[in-house]
Amino acid sequence: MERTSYLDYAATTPVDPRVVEAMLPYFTERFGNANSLYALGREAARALEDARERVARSIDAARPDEIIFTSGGTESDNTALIGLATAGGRSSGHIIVSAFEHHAVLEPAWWLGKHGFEVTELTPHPDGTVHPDDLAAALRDDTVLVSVMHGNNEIGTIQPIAELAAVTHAGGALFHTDAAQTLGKIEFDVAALGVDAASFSGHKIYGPKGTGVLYLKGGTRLSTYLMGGGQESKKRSGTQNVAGNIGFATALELMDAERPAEAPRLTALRDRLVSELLGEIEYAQLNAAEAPERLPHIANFVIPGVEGEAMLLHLDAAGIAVSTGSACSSGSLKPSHVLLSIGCPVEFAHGSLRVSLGRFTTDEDIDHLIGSLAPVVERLRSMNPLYEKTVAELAGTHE
Amino acid sequence: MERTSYLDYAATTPVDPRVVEAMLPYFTERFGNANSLYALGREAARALEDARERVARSIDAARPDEIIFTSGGTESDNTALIGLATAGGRSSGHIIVSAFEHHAVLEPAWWLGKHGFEVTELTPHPDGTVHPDDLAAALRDDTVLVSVMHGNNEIGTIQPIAELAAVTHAGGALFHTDAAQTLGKIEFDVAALGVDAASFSGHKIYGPKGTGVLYLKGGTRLSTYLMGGGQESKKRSGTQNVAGNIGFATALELMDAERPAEAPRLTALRDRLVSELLGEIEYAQLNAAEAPERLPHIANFVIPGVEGEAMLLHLDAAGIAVSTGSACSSGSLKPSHVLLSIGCPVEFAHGSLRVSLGRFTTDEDIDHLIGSLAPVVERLRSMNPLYEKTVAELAGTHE
Amino acid sequence: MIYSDKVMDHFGNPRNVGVLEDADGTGEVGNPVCGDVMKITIKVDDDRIGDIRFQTLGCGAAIATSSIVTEMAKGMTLAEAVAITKSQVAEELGGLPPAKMHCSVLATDGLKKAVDDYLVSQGREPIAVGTIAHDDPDFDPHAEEHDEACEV
Amino acid sequence: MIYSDKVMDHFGNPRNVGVLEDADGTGEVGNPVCGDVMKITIKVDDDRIGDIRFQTLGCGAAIATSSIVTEMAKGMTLAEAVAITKSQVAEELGGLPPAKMHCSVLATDGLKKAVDDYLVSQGREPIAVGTIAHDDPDFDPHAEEHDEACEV
Ligand SMILES: Cc1ncc(COP(=O)(O)O)c(C=O)c1O
Ligand SMILES: Cc1ncc(COP(=O)(O)O)c(C=O)c1O
Repeated sequence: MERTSYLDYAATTPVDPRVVEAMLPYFTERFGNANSLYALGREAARALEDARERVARSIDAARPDEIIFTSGGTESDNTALIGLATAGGRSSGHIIVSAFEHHAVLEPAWWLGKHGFEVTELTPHPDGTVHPDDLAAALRDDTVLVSVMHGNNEIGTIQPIAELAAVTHAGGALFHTDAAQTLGKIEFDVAALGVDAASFSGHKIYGPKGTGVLYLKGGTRLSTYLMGGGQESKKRSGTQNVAGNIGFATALELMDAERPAEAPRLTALRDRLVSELLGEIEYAQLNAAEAPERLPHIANFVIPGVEGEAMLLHLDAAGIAVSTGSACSSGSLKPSHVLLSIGCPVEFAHGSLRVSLGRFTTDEDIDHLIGSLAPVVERLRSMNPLYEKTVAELAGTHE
Repeated sequence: MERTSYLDYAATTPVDPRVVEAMLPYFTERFGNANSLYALGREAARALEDARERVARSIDAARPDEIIFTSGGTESDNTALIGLATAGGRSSGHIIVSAFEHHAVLEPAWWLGKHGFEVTELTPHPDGTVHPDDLAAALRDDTVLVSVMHGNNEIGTIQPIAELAAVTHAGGALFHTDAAQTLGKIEFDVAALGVDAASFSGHKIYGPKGTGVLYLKGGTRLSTYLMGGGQESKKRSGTQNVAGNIGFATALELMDAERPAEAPRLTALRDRLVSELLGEIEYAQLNAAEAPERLPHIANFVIPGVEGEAMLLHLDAAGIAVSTGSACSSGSLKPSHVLLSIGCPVEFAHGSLRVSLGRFTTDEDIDHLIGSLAPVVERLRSMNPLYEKTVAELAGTHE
Repeated sequence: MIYSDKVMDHFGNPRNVGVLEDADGTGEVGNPVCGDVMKITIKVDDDRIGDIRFQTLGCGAAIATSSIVTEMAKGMTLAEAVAITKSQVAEELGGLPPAKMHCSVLATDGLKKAVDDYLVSQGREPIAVGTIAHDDPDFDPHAEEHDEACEV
Repeated sequence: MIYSDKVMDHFGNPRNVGVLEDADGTGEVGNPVCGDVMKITIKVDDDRIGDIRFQTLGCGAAIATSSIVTEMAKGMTLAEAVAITKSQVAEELGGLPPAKMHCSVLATDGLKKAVDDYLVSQGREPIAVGTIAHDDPDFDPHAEEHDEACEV
């Protein structure tokens, strides 16, 4: 295969070599258990606490112990949803999540819905955002927790978290945000946003898979999710992944250091991608095109008359890695719950394309995708028995 | 500092350089998300499934999908206890655990005890084993789950798992074992033991921290603990830690390959340690000395008239890393629940010493410990205002 | 979820793509809301499938199963063609991921419909009616799919 | 949990270890079941602590707080000595991990007991009685300790 272009940074990122470098000594030499009292353990504890402080500094946490190291975005989300809802032994109440959350938030919310809690799913607007007014209307006296993601992983729209958190607090509930896609990509400041809890994932920021962080504002009660030896100030048990957590902190610092140059670079690449793709592919549309704010690195398209997986596999054969916006990139027929939630028709949701850019994306990658996509779409449309009908309908709706 | 001797392999192990080597490509080059359809994702999926097969082979699992990758022993234990007890929506029933389980088992058991279940804690015998007869007597019609650890992490005694599992099955319940300390150290064969579930931890076998496995026998119902994207056949969500899981599998294979030589080597080192330490330190005793079977690498002593942490810190100053058998090596005053459960008097439990050996332990390390321990004990006893009284009592009981 | 080499071959180089202008029978199954639609056209020669073409909107497995079923059917008697099972299709492709097994029904159903369409046009009795999953109001092509990991 | 350098210094090189043979006052607090016991002996000179020695069975913090309290007390008037608080002890050591704060009570209690023992032996009024935590039936030295990680 000639050129390969990785354009799925929202799915995962390579670990930056500088991050690997920072982790390496903690595998073999500085391998102590951070809970052990002797020198090797103290060295590990110091490195762990240093990593915690670096993460706290990056997100402007008030205190290092507001940073809880976890095994990833999923564990952070599960812990936040279930741990906050059931804190202090609470076994009922109302929680609100947006309908286009990641399943790592939706599933625990649904679990709570089956175990004594009531769950409201807030529908985002077609511009891909959750409106504070809608949240205000959904809040109830017994609402205990609201969770709305910061940047959506499929369509890249950014939610007005500060307003949503303020509305939530006015209603007397706690506010959690899943910021797995935003950390490092745009400014993330817990103090400015006013959130009580936030979830992050290492492998989205050029850190290792299997690492994550839950930010939990000091004084917020949480029922522990992983129970045992009482590590992480009794908030998350399990021998700490010292190397991984150092990797997380290092990766985050690199994101912060490079963001001033990287965010505009990615934004420009993305904007060129959007305009060229829409120009090149007949009937293609940008999803949530009216979004007031979007992440620099994600663009999601509907390509009518084409099925997502087939498109993805042909692009793969051309050396291009992208994802279809479908909720289940690998297996399910179900169209993306995110696209459906913003009003995308089901038959179009099956033909979505998510392109996500990152540290190693160049203009050539964009050219590669644009150049390869047109013939793939052409070919798949020519094999689509309904394509003429689809075009007729599109022509109808477009006039 | 001159020589340093790491003698706390039961707390954690260094990652073997061969394991690091195996993981490295999966950080930077083969970084794909194992759930992505394109080539990079398929490569990751293949590596992940290969790791799963290697683990399945090592423990003689019937099928690779009986292996669920987790973030560590703690998550495996939490998932097994809560996931098996509450499978299929069950919200009450009786569970049995041994009193000297790790807190990663005890805490979830106690949590179940507060959420509709009844919990029996089986007291082990002074020889450090849980007797099948006691289990048979404790089983009830409504017992749904029994969890007894394979090798105890403090005193190293091995439980008769095959008998315990058989008794449990005769009573119609499921059997889980925490084998974090035994995997790789002695033969572990799920088929021969007949367990329904077993927990393992990567950092105890020269693999990376933050990795673990839950073995779950095919067909066994489990309610998911970490919920979300549905990875690991919907049994454990969260983007898989491909590098870490490859590290786990590689580490386990190395343990298997080296065990025929390593187990007798460690046993001999340990036996020398025991006899020399008991000869050198007046009134010292080996805990659970009558155990029918013990792990090759763990020995736990009571040193009357000495407090554990103080002993540990003086040994640390001499370059020796050991642990005190106290349940809370770093902070708590509480004496070890393990030692108390086998009948060790509280005042002696405060003065326990766990020595655990591993891959890089040599005769010199044992000499180093023995040579350093006597003056430390001497010094601490001379500072103990009650030492004469203690000796008088010991003399009384020993006659 | 990984496709076999044979699936990838039939997906990347599908055989018998298109529409027969002077088809003797046409079968169309599926629904864009479900994400897959297949249209099959056949020429019948002496009660055998003389020529066959397909068009499919759908995933890799939908296209590959469509392609292989046209290859399998060509030259078969009509009775043989409608007897092709979804497991035979999957087997012929070297297996399908469990989440994709429903796709082989799409292909066999399309073929069955085309055969019956021909028979009915000839004033003969349809032979596949009753065995076409897509005609069953309770048929849910998604039923088997929920065993794969999702969001990335 | 990490001890400060000063704690480690006093633990590794404790000052004033031992028992004064001709002590004017003796204080003993703690309990082997709790894991720490301290015995303090003092010589009193003109209502000041003239000489002082301690013996302690206990963890690093117990030994370090014992050692520093003897240094702090030496030369103080009896009234000053019994007024030493557990926070002063912790502060003098450059801080203690939260789980170990209870150890500083052991040291101040031992000192208070020794002073009162001397006063009572002189037929005078004890001055520390009522402020000794270990004499309070509700006192639980473990109360503050549960904020540290455990098993390794
Ligand atoms: C928005 C969002 N939340 C949560 C997750 C889950 O994170 P992890 O894969 O680290 O478990 C992801 C990524 O998969 C994500 O994009
Ligand atoms: C017996 C036992 N179970 C569980 C654990 C917890 O494993 P992990 O540290 O990987 O969470 C340990 C080690 O800490 C252990 O020794």
